[in-house]
Amino acid sequence: MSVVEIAVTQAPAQEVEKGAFARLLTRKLALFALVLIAVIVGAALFAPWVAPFDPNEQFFEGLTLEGAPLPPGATFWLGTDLLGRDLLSRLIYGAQTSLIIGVVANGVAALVGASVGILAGFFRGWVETVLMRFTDLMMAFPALLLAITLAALFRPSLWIVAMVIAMVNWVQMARVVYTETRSLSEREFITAERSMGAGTFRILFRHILPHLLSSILVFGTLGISTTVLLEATLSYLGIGVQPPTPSWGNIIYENQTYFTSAPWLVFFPGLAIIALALGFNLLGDALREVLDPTQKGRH
Amino acid sequence: MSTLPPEPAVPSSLSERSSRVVLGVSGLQTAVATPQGRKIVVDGLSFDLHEGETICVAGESGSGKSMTALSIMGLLPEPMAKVVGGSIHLEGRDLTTLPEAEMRTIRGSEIAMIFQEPMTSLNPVLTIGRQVREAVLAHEPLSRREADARALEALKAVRLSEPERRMTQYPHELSGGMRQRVMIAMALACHPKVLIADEPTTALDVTIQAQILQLMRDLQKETGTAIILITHDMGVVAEMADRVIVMQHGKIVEDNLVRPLFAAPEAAYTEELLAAVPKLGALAGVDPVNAHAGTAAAAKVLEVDDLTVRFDLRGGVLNRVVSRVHAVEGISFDLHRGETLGLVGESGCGKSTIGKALMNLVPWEGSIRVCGEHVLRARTAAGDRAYRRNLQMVFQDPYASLDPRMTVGDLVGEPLVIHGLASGQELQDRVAGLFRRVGLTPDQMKRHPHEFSGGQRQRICIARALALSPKAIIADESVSALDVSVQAQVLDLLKELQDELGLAYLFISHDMTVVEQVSHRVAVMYLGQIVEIGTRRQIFENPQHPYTRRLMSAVPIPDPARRRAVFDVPQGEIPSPVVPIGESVSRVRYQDVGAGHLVAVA
Amino acid sequence: MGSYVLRRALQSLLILLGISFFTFVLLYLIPADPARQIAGRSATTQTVENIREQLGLNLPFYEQYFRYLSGLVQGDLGRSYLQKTEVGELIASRLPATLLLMVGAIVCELLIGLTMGLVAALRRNTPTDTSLMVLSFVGVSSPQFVIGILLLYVFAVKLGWFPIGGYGTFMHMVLPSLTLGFLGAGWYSRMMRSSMIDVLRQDFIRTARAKGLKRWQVLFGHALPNALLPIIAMIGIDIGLFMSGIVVVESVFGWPGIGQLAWQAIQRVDIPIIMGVTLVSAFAIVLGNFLADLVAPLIDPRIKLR
Amino acid sequence: DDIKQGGSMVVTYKDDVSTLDPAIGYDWQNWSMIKSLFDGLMDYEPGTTNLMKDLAEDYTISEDGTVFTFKLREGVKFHNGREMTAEDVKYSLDRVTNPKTQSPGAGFFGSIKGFDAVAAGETESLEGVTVVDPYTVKIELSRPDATFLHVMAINFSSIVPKEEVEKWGADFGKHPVGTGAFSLEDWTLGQHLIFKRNEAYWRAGVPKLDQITFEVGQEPVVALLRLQRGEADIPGDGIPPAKFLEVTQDPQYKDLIIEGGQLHTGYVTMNVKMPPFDKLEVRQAVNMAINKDRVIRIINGRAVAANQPLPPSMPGYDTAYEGYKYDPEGAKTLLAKAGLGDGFETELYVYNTDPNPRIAQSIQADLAAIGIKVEIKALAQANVIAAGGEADQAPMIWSGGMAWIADFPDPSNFYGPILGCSGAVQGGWNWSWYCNEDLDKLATEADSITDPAKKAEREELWRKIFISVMDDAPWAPVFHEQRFTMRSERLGGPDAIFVDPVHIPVNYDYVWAKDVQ
Ligand SMILES: Nc1ncnc2c1ncn2[C@@H]1O[C@H](COP(=O)(O)OP(=O)(O)OP(=O)(O)O)[C@@H](O)[C@H]1O
Ligand SMILES: Nc1ncnc2c1ncn2[C@@H]1O[C@H](COP(=O)(O)OP(=O)(O)OP(=O)(O)O)[C@@H](O)[C@H]1O
Ligand SMILES: [Mg+2]
Ligand SMILES: [Mg+2]
Repeated sequence: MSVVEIAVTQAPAQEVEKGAFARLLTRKLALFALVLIAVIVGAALFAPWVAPFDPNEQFFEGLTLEGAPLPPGATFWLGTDLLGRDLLSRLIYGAQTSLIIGVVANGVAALVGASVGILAGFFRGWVETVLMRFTDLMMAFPALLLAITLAALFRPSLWIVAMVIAMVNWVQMARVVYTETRSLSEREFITAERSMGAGTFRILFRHILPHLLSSILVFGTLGISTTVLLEATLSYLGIGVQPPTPSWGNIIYENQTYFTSAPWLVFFPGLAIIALALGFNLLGDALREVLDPTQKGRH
Repeated sequence: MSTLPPEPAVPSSLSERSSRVVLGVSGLQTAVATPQGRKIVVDGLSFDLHEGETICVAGESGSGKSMTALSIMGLLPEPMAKVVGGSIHLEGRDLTTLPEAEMRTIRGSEIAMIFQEPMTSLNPVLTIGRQVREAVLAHEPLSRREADARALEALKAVRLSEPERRMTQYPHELSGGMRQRVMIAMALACHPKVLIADEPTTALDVTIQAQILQLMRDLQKETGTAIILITHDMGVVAEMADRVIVMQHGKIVEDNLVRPLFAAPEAAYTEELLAAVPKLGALAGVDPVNAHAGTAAAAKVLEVDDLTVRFDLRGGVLNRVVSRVHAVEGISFDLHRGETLGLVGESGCGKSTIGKALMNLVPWEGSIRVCGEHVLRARTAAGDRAYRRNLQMVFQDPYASLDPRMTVGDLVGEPLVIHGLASGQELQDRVAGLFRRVGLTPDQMKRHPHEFSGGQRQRICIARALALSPKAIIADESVSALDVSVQAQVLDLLKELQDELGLAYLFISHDMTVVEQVSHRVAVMYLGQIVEIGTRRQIFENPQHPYTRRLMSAVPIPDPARRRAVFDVPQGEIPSPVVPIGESVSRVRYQDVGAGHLVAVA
Repeated sequence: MGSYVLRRALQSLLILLGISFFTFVLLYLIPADPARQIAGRSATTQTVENIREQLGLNLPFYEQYFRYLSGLVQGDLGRSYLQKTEVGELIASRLPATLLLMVGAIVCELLIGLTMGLVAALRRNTPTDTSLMVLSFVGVSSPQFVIGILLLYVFAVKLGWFPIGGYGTFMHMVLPSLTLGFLGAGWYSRMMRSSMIDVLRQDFIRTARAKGLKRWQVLFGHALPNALLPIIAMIGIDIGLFMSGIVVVESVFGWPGIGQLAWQAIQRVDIPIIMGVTLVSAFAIVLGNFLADLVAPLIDPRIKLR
Repeated sequence: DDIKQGGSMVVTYKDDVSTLDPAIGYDWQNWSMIKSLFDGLMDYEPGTTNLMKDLAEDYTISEDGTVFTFKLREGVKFHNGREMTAEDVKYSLDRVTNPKTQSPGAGFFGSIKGFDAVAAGETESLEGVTVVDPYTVKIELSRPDATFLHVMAINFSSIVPKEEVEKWGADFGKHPVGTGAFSLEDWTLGQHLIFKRNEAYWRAGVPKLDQITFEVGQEPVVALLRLQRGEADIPGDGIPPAKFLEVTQDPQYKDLIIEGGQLHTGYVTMNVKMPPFDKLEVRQAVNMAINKDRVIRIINGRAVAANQPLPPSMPGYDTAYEGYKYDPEGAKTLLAKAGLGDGFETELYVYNTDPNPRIAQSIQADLAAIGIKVEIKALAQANVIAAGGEADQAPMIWSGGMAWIADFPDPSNFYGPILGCSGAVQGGWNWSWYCNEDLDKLATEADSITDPAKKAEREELWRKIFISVMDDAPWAPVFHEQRFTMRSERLGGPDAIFVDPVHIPVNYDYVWAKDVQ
């Protein structure tokens, strides 16, 4: 959604952008992606109105007499979970958490990672040493242990998870961006920019960054899935959203061992995560294609 | 499925030559996709290429020459560009409809091509040796060792110094001309039936150019190769062509044998083109004038003293530095306001490196002063900016030096934005103005670099350098890809700016006639050192150093009547600037042969 | 180059020191009493006190840390609190399995991921491309536990092609490697696709084709080396990801690796094991990235090591 | 008796076996393994909680119940071939109480004379243990202890050979040598352990199997798959919840699943030192609010509802007691009485492995119904235990996963550490911090009744203690877990030994293989 807004507000200012956005809208996959994202964001925002049931209500009729959850059916469209709660409602409410983690926290991580990588790759010297060794340190840092300690020391909250994720998840992005920047900054057109007296930031953001876009996009969107799942692990260790608050990740996590007997409990939340990540990826991909100079034009 | 190849659809139009038609192009139409829709860039092109024949294609920059070549090779950048009409017949097969798998067997072995831009056309991460070897292996069942030998031979044939070492180097470690020679070596390695050479010698000095042209002739004699030579150098056309095709706006305006064409051009455009051809010695006896020489401001814009640039070469298991390229060795010269210093010299002798050192892009030693201010290697951002405002460079390889993701309008406007000189509408207007001045139209501003022809990109780079109105410009082979009429136009522009603003140029070029035309003073370089420096008249009318003399004599003359049967090709060991670690090169000493005309003594 | 390696080695040592310090701090802060853990539920306060003293847990923080460090310098990783075994021995007995799995997984993800990415790039914007993309998202979005069990169920239980977990032969390695590899393949395929698309339209690809090279030669000889750079960086990263993701796969497949050891140790606050495993995996990660940095200039000669 | 010896079986476990040193091993996984490798003076009849003599051929107890004289069996050999003597008994007891050994079970021996001196490190020899002759050992207690024979039956009192302990030092746990029915053949860290039949075992006809392989590191779900395919024989961790309904409802496995009780209670502790749980009404309200039947349903009915701390098979269990009935309305009234009609917020700590967080959520929902807003803190085991050991950390803890399984089948074991004043200290296991001096006195009194004839009297005393505890309601007992084990078709043996209440999970010594019959 934010992507859409940015594009819209910038449209009048820059003609090219407008063209790009207009072209974006002509792509079927991009439209599909926008719809996917809109649906998920809508679900998150309007959960109380959209969800058929209270997500935390443990229905008496939500379990069989032996205590097994119900498969998808007429009352509970997507079935119930192991406590007899309505899965659909839980998924709808869970969208909030998952969006905050997958989009916001992951977004911050991506931003941090890209910045660190690009700075280290471009400046070399001590900047490189400090930043990249710090990245190594963070990568090797026992994140789970950190989570456990935080969990035991602080009141669990979504924001701690978001923070932990933002703290540990930027390193991969930093590594890849760093390696690519190292190569890019030796390219001749960057040399040419330098010879014109272009400032560092101009070179970095106007000339190097666009070339990194595809890698950033790949990592950013795949990061959605991994962070949503990571959130589940962290909740499990006690620092994230705590039961009964649903999140897609923790629904999967709670139920994964049951997936041979109650596959819907893993399948639907899995689908939701894929839809979210795919939505952003398709959109990003379409955006990239639209912005790709070699792909514009028609016969 | 007949076993006999069918007769070419289009019979030969020129019947004086009785030999076989190897390549028949008829009604070729090639289109590119643009946001506005399809645009035809090659329009109804027809010609026949006979065995052993050389056709030179000349014409306006951007007239579709490269597109034609790519169409024949089946290497258009699909799906953005494609052949939309006509046929191309190679020995009975229509290449426009041939499946890719079969096309592959034809490329390299039957038709080979030398691309216009050598930097971007070589794979940056593979060694030269590998890239040449591969060309051989693709079509001949040789062992790796044999292929290596062949590759080495090919590199020797194009007179690359230290070919063994070059085999292990990467493209970015070679000079522009060297890369071009690698391209040539790759194309020639398999003795193709048809060779398409797109501006193959633009980055070569005239002596090596002569060598390459000789190589092509030899090949033709031995194997009957037919050659399509795309060039704007009318001297080369006169030397090489059997027939000449002149193109403009995607169409053939004239197709004629070389002598009649030079003697009595039919098309008005041809006439215009020939008229614009500069001739060596045309300015003999005329003193160059510097409009700013008299003013007090005739200060030195550039003072270079004892400039030295060396590159480390690594090798061995430990990847230690084993030897050094003494690319630039103790160069000193000054450049005054309103003056053009022509810098000529053998390919790979360090000309571009001087430029890069002046721009502080490679590590260097010595002293450089721009407008009296010392350039320091360790610099502050602000000081850096100021000196770069005064000094700009046009890089030798225009395509590689343009950010492919930006529109050319933005690229040209970039320096103005960087130095905060213009913005908004003013910026647009100034960029549009620059476009017009280099012969481009402002409506092209929204396009990206890959949508332009080689010559057009070169002009974009010039426009970019001019944007800042610096005090001095280093122009590295900046007009080499321009057809003579556009070239003349650009040179006029440069001259005009010089007269108006007192711009100084360090004009690096291989084209001696152009150098003669624009330079006030000329420096001749050889193996990283200046061997002769003096005023234009001193150098051109009284060349002293043997290398200078050789250069002069190798310049092709744009008159088919005076075509040389054999080129004067230097023999023996090719000198190299690579020196093992610990050794140093001996510096030349200069002798003043009169009025500041310095010549190196051995 | 030589000096670069030396410099990096020193820096790596510092990183390891830093990691050991931070981990120690975390373990110190964590509200769980190792002495209590060892003593068990029926122990008297006296017993707990004894244990605490013997392990030096009553010492001030810095002293505990220096004790640990001085042991470390002598190659002594300490003894597990609960297992009473030398941590070095515990790790040594499990490290080979983890390394083996890692190699298997990297091979799998490279094979699967790069192929998928390559095909997707070549069939750009076709249904093939889209389905491969969905597949790669399934890969990264599916919990490893689920994938592991699924593979196990289908290929081991139902089809009987592979053993149901265990360790020893090549056949044992296939399913766990695939499980780990499937996740990584998702990453690699997306990465590969995007860098391939960028590379394939470069001019030098045209040159390669002009030489008449076969399609695979162009792809693997010319395009791939240029697209490989980000992939190399990822292999370094992967080692880090494995270290955290390996727990689940190891337990599903009964793989005697370091992940399970670490997990159990964390649950029980067995500090020497946690420290040991953290250091070993940190070493692997640091080494992986170091190698990636060393290899990068070989892949792209324009990069210089400084 | 007509059962042939021979064959082997495979037992799988998720966690690694930590140690096989009987002085140290204290988790339910190595508990039974150690029992098969070592013997003590006393043991229990297979499949029951009835004490029987083991290495002690006979014993006598003095009138006042403070002197135990054990007569040892002759000719019992350690796995290394040496004969076990009274010296070894003394050595073993000295060793386990020596603080250097760091035995978690040292506390069990507190009643032996001279224990305090050893525990304080003043001496290395227990004054109360004396070797009378090579086959007789005398143990004097400082106070009467009714549980002492049970203590002699727990793993910590296993007899170990001095020379082996000294040879291996700290690594004895990896190279155990005892007198047990099996000896350790091979231990590949992280992979498997192989037990081999002790040919020279003194008890005739035991063990039945030639070999047992313990495979570790196996996910329970996968272990079950392997069992179904005949690759494993016993899932050491039991039937995983995720598979429970699947296998129990499958007629194919009907005969292979064995159900048994265990000495277990799952309960919620309420910290009586933390408001508002310092109010009796509040604690009672919680007891009444929990819908135990629903909780049991969530775990697929693998338990019976609990209303008191003691499990039903424990002596002292009060069958007549009805406890607090499920009554949300009544609970609300009680809350209102306590001045908390609007409810309150609190935290429930829980160990983070399935099904505990789920059970906690069920309880959470129940409490929410009476206005108590509970935040669940699902943490690693060590963290929950640590929180419970602080006076002001955890208002409520769900005991599942760490719950009390008796060390020996005696009610006293359910009181002291978890409900008595001695446990209500920092780092202790009395997480409700309930300390009732009067009850403590009664408990001491009960434990001093050593005369077997007065068994019923003692039981009655304990019954009273536990019901009194329930009146104060520091706990909300929720259920007693039933044990469900599965065995492969190949294995034979009385059902009871597969759910042995003491040899948890299985009494390996008495299992036999059908395929060698
Ligand atoms: N992708 C594209 N989109 C739009 N126009 C294009 C594209 N590619 C090439 N052109 C245009 O096609 C024309 C023919 O280009 P071509 O490269 O064949 O010129 P050329 O004759 O080789 O010129 P030069 O001598 O300067 O190299 C040029 O005007 C160029 O601007
Ligand atoms: N990065 C580099 N590493 C190693 N050697 C280099 C590097 N750059 C240039 N050289 C070498 O320096 C020498 C001079 O190169 P330079 O590009 O200055 O030549 P040039 O005079 O511009 O030639 P041309 O006319 O062919 O462009 C050549 O021998 C080249 O191989
Ligand atoms: Mg061209
Ligand atoms: Mg050059």
